Amino acid sequence: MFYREAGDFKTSYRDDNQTFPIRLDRAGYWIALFVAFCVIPFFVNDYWVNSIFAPFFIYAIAALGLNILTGYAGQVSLGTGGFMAVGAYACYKLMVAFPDVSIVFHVLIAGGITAAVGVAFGLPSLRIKGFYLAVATLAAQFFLVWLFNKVAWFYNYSASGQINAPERSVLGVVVTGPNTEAWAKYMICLVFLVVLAWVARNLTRGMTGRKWMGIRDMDIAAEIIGVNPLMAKMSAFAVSSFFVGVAGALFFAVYLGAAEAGESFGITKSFLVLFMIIIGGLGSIFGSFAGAAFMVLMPVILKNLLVGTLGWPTEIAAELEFIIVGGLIVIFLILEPHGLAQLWRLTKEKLRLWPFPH
Amino acid sequence: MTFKRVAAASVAALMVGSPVMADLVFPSLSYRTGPFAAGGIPYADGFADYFTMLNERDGGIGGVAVSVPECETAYNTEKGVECYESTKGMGALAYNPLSTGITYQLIPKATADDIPLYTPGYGRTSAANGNVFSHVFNFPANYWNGASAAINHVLELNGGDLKGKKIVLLHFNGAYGKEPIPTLTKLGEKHGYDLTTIPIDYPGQEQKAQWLQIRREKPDYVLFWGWGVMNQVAIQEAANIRYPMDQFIGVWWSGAEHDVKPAGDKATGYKAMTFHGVGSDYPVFGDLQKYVVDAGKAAGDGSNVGTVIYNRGVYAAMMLAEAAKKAQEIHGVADITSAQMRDGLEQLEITNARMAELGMEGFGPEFKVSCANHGGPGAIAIQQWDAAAGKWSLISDFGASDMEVIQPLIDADSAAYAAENNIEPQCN
Amino acid sequence: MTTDMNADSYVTEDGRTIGPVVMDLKNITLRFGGVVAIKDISFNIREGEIRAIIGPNGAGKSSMLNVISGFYKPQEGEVWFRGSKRPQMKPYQVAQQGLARTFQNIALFEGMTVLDNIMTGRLNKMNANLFQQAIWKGKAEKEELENREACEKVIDFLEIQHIRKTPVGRLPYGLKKRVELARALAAEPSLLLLDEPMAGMNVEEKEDMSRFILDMNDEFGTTIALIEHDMGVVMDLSDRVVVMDYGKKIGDGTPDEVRNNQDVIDAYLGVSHD
Amino acid sequence: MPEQLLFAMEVTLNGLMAGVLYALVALGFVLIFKASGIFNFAQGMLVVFAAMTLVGVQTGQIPFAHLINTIFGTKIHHFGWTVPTIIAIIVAGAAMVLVAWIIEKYILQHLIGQPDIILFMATIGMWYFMHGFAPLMWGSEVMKLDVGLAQGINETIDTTTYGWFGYGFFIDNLDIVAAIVAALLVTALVLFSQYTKQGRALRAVADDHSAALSVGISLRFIWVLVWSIAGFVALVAGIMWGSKSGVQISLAEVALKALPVLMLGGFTSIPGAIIGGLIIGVGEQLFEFAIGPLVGGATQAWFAYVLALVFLIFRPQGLFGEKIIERV
Repeated sequence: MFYREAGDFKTSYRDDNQTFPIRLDRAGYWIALFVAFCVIPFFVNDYWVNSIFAPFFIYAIAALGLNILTGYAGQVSLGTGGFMAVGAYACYKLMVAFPDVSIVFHVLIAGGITAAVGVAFGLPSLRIKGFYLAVATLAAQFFLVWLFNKVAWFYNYSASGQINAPERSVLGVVVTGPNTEAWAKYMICLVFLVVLAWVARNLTRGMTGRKWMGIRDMDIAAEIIGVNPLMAKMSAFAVSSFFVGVAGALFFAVYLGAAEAGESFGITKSFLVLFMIIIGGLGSIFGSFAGAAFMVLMPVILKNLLVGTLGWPTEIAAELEFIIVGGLIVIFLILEPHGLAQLWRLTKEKLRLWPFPH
Repeated sequence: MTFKRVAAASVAALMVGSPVMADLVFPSLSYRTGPFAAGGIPYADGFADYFTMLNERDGGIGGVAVSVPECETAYNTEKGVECYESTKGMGALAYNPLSTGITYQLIPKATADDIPLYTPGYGRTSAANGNVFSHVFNFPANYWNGASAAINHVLELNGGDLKGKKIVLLHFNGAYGKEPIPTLTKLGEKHGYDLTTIPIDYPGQEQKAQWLQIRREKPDYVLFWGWGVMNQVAIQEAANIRYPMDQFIGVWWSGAEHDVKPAGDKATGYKAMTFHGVGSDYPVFGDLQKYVVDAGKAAGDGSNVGTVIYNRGVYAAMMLAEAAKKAQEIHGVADITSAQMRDGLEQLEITNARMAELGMEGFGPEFKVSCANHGGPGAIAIQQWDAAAGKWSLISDFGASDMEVIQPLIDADSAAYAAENNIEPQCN
Repeated sequence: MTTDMNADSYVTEDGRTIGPVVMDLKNITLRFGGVVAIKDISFNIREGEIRAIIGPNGAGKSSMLNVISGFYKPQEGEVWFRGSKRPQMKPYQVAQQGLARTFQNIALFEGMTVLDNIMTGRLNKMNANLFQQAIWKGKAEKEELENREACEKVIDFLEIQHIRKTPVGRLPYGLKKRVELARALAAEPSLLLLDEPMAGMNVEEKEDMSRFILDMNDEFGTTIALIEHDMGVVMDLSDRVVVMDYGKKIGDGTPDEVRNNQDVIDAYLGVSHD
Repeated sequence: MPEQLLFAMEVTLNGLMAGVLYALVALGFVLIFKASGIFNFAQGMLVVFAAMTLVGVQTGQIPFAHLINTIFGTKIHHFGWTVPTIIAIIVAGAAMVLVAWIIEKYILQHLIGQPDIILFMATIGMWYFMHGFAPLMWGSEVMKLDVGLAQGINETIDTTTYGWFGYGFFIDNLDIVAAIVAALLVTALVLFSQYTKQGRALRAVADDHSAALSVGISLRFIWVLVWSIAGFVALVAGIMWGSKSGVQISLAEVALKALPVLMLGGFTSIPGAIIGGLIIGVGEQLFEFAIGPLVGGATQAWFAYVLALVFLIFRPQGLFGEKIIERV
């Protein structure tokens, strides 16, 4: 009744093309942005930022990146962890080598370097398709982690091979290192996320996005109607890896402050991000957010519920967490196979008709 | 409407609800699940049981009860961050993060929050330099002490001469496993042995290539830095190629009962380093049994009491308890803060007399922590496994390690950290 | 202007102008391993005409279309386009030259909306770079709106306004065929290839489709080459017809000429080949 | 004979043996993929669950003891008996059939007709579920698995080769057992699928789902059957791997080693899985032997994937996959 589009007429193609064509959605979007930028920063503390917001924002960036490659362009990747490692180590080397340059540039350049590496490992996608492509990206995953472990130059020859983020600031506000205020950490992650989500939305609604989806839905037909598969696939790998590289850089520099290739960027990370986009919804910006939120928040909520509120022993709670997350995945699938994003869409469609469902 | 209730409960659950307690809080970042659970469970049990015993027997430390909130990390760094943040507000006095990854990322953070980290026998080795790492303590021993102690043991077996001997370091291919390489290389230059390093990648389920190489090269000794399933497989493979077990020496994280038991009788003779006593033949275990296990207050089922890793948990808890006592002494308050706790750790002194009072005579070495030296004496003993008896026994005393070689390495690594992070030396 | 069909350009009975040869296929032979799909076939397509390729099942019609659109590379023969020999090209390069096509088994992008599918037809008209698209300002947005307008014309023309925002996967068969046609048409092709545009349709849908084809040709002057089974439709629609059988050309000419060609009659009536 | 050549031969032989173990894990994937088009991400967890159940039953452990103790404040651990190995294996096998039945009834049946990716997601859910369920049922400690298989160097081969070359080859007895078991298992599977009614039904389903349904084959039965067989294969793999390392949750990681094997051998071919496993096994051992020391070792971490990648660039459909013909 309140959520509807009737009467909301569009008089130009520009209006019709906008991201949230329904007025109420648009309002919700602006309110969410307002709350995120102008309300939450005044209330966050270390716990909320370090346990919830920072990982959620950073994983959302990585999920957006992987969703561009897998959800939009249809190229399966199990190399996300490895590409995040490229971003993290590139960022570390840049931070140490050019301490006077702003960390924002370091993160962006780290993304660019990751994009180049992503393109190199994406080349086999021209010949190998579908699930078999996963092996190319797995090769990237394991090789990159091995490389960062093996070549001491990457971690500046420190005894243990760990990298540590030195203190850096943006506009005079410290954003990395131990003296970062909670709100500063929150804001830098949020700004990167919002800007990148906006970029992802622009790319996926324009011609680039259509080329990617064309390749995904039917690559031969796409080529015959004029999509250059090399350009389309490589641009998908480049953009996706850029996002993932930025996520890796933030993950290391802002969120953890220290990292080691094998432990922080192992194969489990690749699977985790893949699960996020699958559960959230392939080929959906909202799905990337929903999936990241689900995988980051669910364990925290369950832990606090089971251990904090119910007082269960930690190991039983940890095991139940797995059982509940697994069970929820299966239940969601049976209810709505196309991920949380589709579930959300269907709910909205129902809402549009409410209270007159017929 | 049930959904609404669940949602409301979830939101409530997100806000950490535990009240701030007036106890002495020592959070236990444990891992009772995940790939390394077998080692995490007894440690967490020992850590908790010792504090429970203090509460039951002595009414806490200096009259203040101790609470040990447990938080499951599954050996995962990100979960460790969540655990740190969620327990910090409870007034945590010190953290024992029990994972290299979590330690590394907590070092700057805990320092900024003015909460000490206690990382006995793990974490960042160069944190022994208190000048740079003001809030990190890793006494009584670190990995470089371990490497040196192993070489000392080997030296002893060979009458002090290792010229031309072949030594292999078989190690986990990651931060932790690479720690001993610089020390062993330096010691090799000093003593004239050949060092070969053979890495094993996580998880280490498959080590055929590594052991074939060892079989071909016939090293005189194999030193081993492994963790998790890697340990069981390595000991099994060593038995398979019939490598002499008494020439196979693991670090303390590769020397627990569950590491050797799957290999059965063939594991007899396997050696491991340790920085604390083995078995339950100390008076303190009587008290643990009486006040904790028999009273039904044990963290686990009581079956782990006296195992290697359980004892390590007890030892770590004892150190923190002693440091808390010291802090109470220094500052003259019972309800200490984390900053005062740090002072307690820095001025901690463990004497044999005190160990005897604690019912732990001979359980660990005597030492004194100082502002510059947070690493303790680096005294390490060797333990050996007897499968028939099903137990470890110490075959040497807690011997000192070669600080002449180790100290410059510690200074260099900590200096690099200090330079990267603009840290002023704290002790002048 | 003349009505002589052999001239450079002429005017048909219904008043349309047929221009010079656009596409000339010379002695095309295509083999798959040992199987010869197309054997030494030559024919041409002239500007503005509707050219049909017919033949029984397995005659090699679709292969011929795939050769024209660059998907198959013939072992022998030459393809001439607008007076010059076409070098080895990838299919997308052929599309850039102004060829568009539909497919026998609909090849729409099922995960996208009708509008997005049609917009893909205009991908060669849009050249904002990645960065411009990323920030959605200036050229990218301008192009998007201009081309949207062009697509809306095609949508109006094919009467599919109501399904604009519907994901293609949810559409019935007949509409999918029409959307595919819209996508090809949106490219404003200089040569449009239609692979069995009416297969599987009922009479009503066929009539609609025939009307669209004729209107396209008439209103936009689009050159069309089509494959079709329904002889009646083909004879009514096309200006000239090529007949194929077993990979060989057995007839070429106006519908009337072909209808009276003995080889064609044999092929369709199934005279034994001995 | 030069020493290096002897070493290389020994490494190759051991690589073959390691390959058999990889193939055993890959086999479980292939069976399910062939019959239902599902890439079963949870196969590694099936291995863990099967092996844990075997040891738990064998040693008389009480399932969910920890949970029960927590809720009821009891102190129970063991029934106080041990079960003969063979019976424990049968019980564990039966448990895997039960698991297959549960998966079919509560998950797959509700997802019939969904795209492959959805079914793949469902197996991710299963992976999570079992990751919690298996230790909840049997605990997180390392469980010692002993079903009486021989382990350690094979004396006969050692002395024989010593007699021939003056250098005794090392072959692990457990590997020899694994090779024999794998051979028996594959033979049994082939015989089963060729000569039994159910086996023929299985092949029919693998060939064409809807055609098989139309001649009256019950898809539900086939799915339970194939998941049961995959569960049994997982049990065998669990016994082989677990004998070496004890049973613990990280056993699930062996599934990762099966991925390059599958890529190489093709997802649908049983001989592909075997030969793929052997190639990967030999390839990575030889590479580590020859090149490893030059680049710092531990190349097994990535070599299998790079090898599979190189193969795929030349044969995108895998060694035994059907050639992909592109048409429009």
